[in-house]
Amino acid sequence: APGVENPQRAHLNWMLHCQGCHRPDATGTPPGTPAMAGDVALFLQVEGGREYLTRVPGVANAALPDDQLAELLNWTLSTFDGAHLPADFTPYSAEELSAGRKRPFVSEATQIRAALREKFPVDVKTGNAQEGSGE
Amino acid sequence: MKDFDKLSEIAVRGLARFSSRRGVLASLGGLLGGGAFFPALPVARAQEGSGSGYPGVAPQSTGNPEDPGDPASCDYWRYCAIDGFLCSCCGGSQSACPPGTEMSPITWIGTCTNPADGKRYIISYNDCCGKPACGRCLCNRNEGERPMTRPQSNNDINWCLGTSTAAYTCSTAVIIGVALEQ
Amino acid sequence: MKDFDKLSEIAVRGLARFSSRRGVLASLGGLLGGGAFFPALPVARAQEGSGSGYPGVAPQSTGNPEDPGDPASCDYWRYCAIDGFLCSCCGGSQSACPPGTEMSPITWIGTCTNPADGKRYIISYNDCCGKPACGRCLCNRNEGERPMTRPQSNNDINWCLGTSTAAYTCSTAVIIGVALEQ
Amino acid sequence: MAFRRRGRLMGMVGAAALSGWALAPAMAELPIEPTPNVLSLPSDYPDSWVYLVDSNFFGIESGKVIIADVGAESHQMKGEIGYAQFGFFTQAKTRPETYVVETFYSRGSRGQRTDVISIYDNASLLSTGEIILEGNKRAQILSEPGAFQLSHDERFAYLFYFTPAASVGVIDLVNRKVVNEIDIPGCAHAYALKDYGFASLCGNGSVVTTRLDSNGKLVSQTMSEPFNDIDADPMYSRGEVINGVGYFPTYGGSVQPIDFSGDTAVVGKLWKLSADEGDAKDSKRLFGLLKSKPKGSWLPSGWQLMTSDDEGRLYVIMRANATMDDHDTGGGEVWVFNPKTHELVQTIELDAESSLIEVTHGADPYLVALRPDQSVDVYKAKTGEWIRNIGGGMLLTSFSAQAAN
Amino acid sequence: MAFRRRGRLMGMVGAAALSGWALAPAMAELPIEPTPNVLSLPSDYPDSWVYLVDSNFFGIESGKVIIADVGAESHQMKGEIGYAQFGFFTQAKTRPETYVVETFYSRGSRGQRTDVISIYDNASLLSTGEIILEGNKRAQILSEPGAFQLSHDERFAYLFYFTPAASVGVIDLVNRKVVNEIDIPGCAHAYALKDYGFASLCGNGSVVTTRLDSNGKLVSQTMSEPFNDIDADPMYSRGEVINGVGYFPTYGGSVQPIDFSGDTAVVGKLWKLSADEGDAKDSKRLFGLLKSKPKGSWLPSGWQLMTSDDEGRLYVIMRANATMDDHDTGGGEVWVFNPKTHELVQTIELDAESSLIEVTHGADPYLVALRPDQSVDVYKAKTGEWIRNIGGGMLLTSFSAQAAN
Repeated sequence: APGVENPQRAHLNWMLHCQGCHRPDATGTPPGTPAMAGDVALFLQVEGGREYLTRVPGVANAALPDDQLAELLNWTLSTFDGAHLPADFTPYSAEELSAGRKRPFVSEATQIRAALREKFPVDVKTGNAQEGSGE
Repeated sequence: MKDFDKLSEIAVRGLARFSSRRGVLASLGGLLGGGAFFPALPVARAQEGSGSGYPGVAPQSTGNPEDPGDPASCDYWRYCAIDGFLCSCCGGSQSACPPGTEMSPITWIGTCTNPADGKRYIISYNDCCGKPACGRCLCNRNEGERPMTRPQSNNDINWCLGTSTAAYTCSTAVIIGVALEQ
Repeated sequence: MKDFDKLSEIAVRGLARFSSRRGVLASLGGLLGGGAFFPALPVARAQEGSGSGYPGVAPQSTGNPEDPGDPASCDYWRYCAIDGFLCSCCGGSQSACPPGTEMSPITWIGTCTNPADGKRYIISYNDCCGKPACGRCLCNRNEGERPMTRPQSNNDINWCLGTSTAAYTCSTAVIIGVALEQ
Repeated sequence: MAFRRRGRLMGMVGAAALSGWALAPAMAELPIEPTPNVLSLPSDYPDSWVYLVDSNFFGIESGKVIIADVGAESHQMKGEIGYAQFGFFTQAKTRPETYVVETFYSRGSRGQRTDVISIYDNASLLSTGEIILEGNKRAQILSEPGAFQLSHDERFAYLFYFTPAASVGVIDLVNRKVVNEIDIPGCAHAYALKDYGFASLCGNGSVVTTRLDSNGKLVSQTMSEPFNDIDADPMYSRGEVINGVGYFPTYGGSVQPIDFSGDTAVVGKLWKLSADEGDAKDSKRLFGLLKSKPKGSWLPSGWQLMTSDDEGRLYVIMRANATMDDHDTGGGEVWVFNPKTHELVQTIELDAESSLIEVTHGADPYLVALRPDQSVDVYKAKTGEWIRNIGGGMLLTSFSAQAAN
Repeated sequence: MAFRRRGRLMGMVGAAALSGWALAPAMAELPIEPTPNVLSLPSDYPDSWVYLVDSNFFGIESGKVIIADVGAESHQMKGEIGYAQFGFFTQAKTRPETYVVETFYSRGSRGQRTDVISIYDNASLLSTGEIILEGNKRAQILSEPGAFQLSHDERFAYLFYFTPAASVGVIDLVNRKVVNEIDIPGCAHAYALKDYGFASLCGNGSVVTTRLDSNGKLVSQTMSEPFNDIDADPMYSRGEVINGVGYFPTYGGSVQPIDFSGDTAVVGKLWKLSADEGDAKDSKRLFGLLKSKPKGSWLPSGWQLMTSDDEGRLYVIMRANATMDDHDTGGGEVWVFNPKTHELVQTIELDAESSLIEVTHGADPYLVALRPDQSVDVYKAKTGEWIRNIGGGMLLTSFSAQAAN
């Protein structure tokens, strides 16, 4: 997968840092912990979405170095929503994560998410329109 | 004070594995009416291999030499950061919930070292939910446990989340992967 | 079997007054995890006047020499047929309910002899209701107690009847009269 | 053991293993385990299984019924179901179901009261339904066998109500609804009779028979002559039913049989729980365990102080140097009688005094005896041999147990 | 004693008394006692009173908060209120009220869930109302101080929600309704700030300030720089607030102050819990109890491991030979610090290891320490003198205590 140097490591980091709350298959517990499976890559298709994914608290606060965090985010996008991954997807870099996680969202994450999701393509937006802030 | 000591510190075989390395739950003598325990007593017994360490709880085995130890003992390797009643003692197993409960899909995750192969396994501490608290084999270990600010590494939360009721029954320790060498 | 004895019968200061003359509740060691009690131990202590007989429960006095004994002890004369947690140990007294509970107006009645005057007093065992079970000073004595077929003389009923909730908290022993000489 | 094992493995892979787990990947890893993973039980429980009922006086809202395999060497606890606020428990034979009569408040120990019969499936231990008991009349007492019984065909349950007015609820378990309430003023309990009806024990020392039709409607109610002097030698209100006959001990050490196998309760002849009759019939002492007892000093004592085995023997907890006020205390021996011949066929010395015994079903049954610490000792019933102790905080305050059907 | 007393009385009435109680009527009888009779408490509790909070893990539906006078020679238990299913407890200063956050199911441990804040009157201990928490989001965790706090004017309560999404409920206690819910993703708890607002501790080692207006609406949310390395030396999420400053121990033995007294949480300078600084200032050792400690082997440990007295001293449970994985275990000594000068002013050797301490209000306060058997030992805080033990089955599994205001 693009930007995933070590898929095994990425999966283990998913287990250790994400799946407890997001569940092993990234279906989450909406609305507080929204599902990522099947739509998380759509954030890459809307303006601001790419940055949002570097600043959302679950990503920003993860106890991982920047490079492993970038790998984990890339792995998450291709593993749980590969179908929506843009053909020209540029994998996240350590530097990009380092910049984003320095400015984590807090409660505004919910509103920002909702605004971004408004811009999602209509067919998927209506199919999975849960709002939440956890991530 | 001396008299008090005499009265209060008559030893009793304990509720849990009271290792001095164990956490706040392990310090629960839980003796109604004021019995006291000596931390050394049950620990010594378990180390001598004389049982699970819980009086009245029979030792168990996985049957697999690669998964050594007694799943009915707080010493069992997978329980390195568990906090609660061991499902193994409650009608479940180290990786399965007792009949009639629901296994929480939302958990906290830790890593423990298997003494048989020396590998660090990723352990999901799934709580079992929906029946009264089991009451057997209270065990608390905190290896690598972190504060509430990092919930995914915290065992002081009732992890009966995403289940039809949040009533806590007991805790499992499920292998979900093997950690990478570092 | 010998080993088992050694492990299980290490003495513990007990939950209740475990006189050999006491009933089924008195036999509740109630020690989570399998502690055992020796009936003789707390009894001996109480007889030596060293306390209420309940470890961690301070002795009380009515202040009236005509009403002798310790209302926080299962030995207290009025408790000759009580069954439950003593309200004296729970924020109430031998004749009053703890704050926030409701005294049941429906009770069972027995008679006990006051050792100070030798008279047989009629005792109403009013239960106090509406808070969680107190858990302190579990006491069961059955002098003159009769089967469920004669409920007015039976202490195995939750007498929280006629109250806004039937949840049992603790039991009192209220003087409501003096029995006629026989 | 874990470390011994490790040592052996390291030996096998040779000296290189001493450098630690760097070489471990060469060995097979433990497999990833599936979630969710919830165990289930057979619908028909083996003979060695017992329901251990915990009232939990230290958290009365939080009682439980534990299902235990007392014959197993490990994993004895098989599961549990709830049992709130002075519950009653019984099991069906003809359906894979158990029933718990329990009480809930909307706010724990306050608020709105709801009485229900909770119905559980044997295999899943899930609640498969409930019957709400309107009026909140059910008796809240320490569990006694007569307080909650099933009709012989298991269509009806008979449930003792006490408000303190005494009555019996008739509950249709097939259609899961309350169908009648029969007053039994001055009496208690409902021992199932033949077809539809029940017997209640009364404060005047008599027994009342209530006959019902197939809709649970009252057909007749008849009272026997008083036969028990409740002042002088009261009969326990807890009896053990063997082949339709209830055996009720008295505080003074006799047994009062009452035949419940017909349409009307028939009072039998009182007999004495003593070694005397047995002494006359040495040939019937099956297990060689009988000892000579000091006469007059042993009395029945305990809460669930009687039980029976499939061969119809009656087990009674006996207390040495007892008085009548010790009736609920428990004792250090179990005496086993042939209730037809009244002879003492066996005595079992308990490892600890007990107030609760139960014997499992089967040809070589187990005797379960509650210890004061609320763990249970398991004996071979036929020999009195102590087998094991099961505890570990499983029970907090237990007053009843039932062998699984 | 009763019988000795009787003997003396008999002596007084002379030899005729030997014939028994036939002569007794000549003496005054004990009076008939009134029913119903229910005690009440003062609205303002004395300084020596403490709330002892029992989670009761052996019956989680049946927890309770016990009100105890730890300074009394007898009658220490004054009363109790319910505390169901991983509750939280706090008390008001400006109203004679206490609050319990608790969870109920319609069928004990199953059925419909209801989360409420139960409100109790100090004097009657009766429930005077409740606030239903829709959505059932409240965190069910072992009680931590930041999980349930009141605003300084006690108008609002701040309550930690965890589903596992993290947020804070803002509850208007005057109008008894929930007025807002503020997301705090990746963070936990709500330590009250000046006026309206709260601080939360975050998973990246920072603290977030949430400011509210007088209607409980969000004004702003700001995050500090990360200051705590949760991997290397995590700060406990349990802090003790003294004069508006929260003191948070770290697993590795330091203290991180965070000033909550203003509108924004201000992170202070980390200092070490050690005897070293105190050693340099012998003149300030007030009670002569200080001993030289083996350096590096003592770490803070316990659940409620910190408390303070009215003079602002900070009490910390310390464990010998501890590692960071012992953080929740408890320890055998209490070290008392001046949190401004960081000097160790006193050490108290406990009679038994403890995981929970609390100090009462007043000039000569009591130190309460939970024993492993769940009874509490009471010491004079200023001298470390052991005074008494209070137990008897009062607590089953306790994780918090609060001195009465």
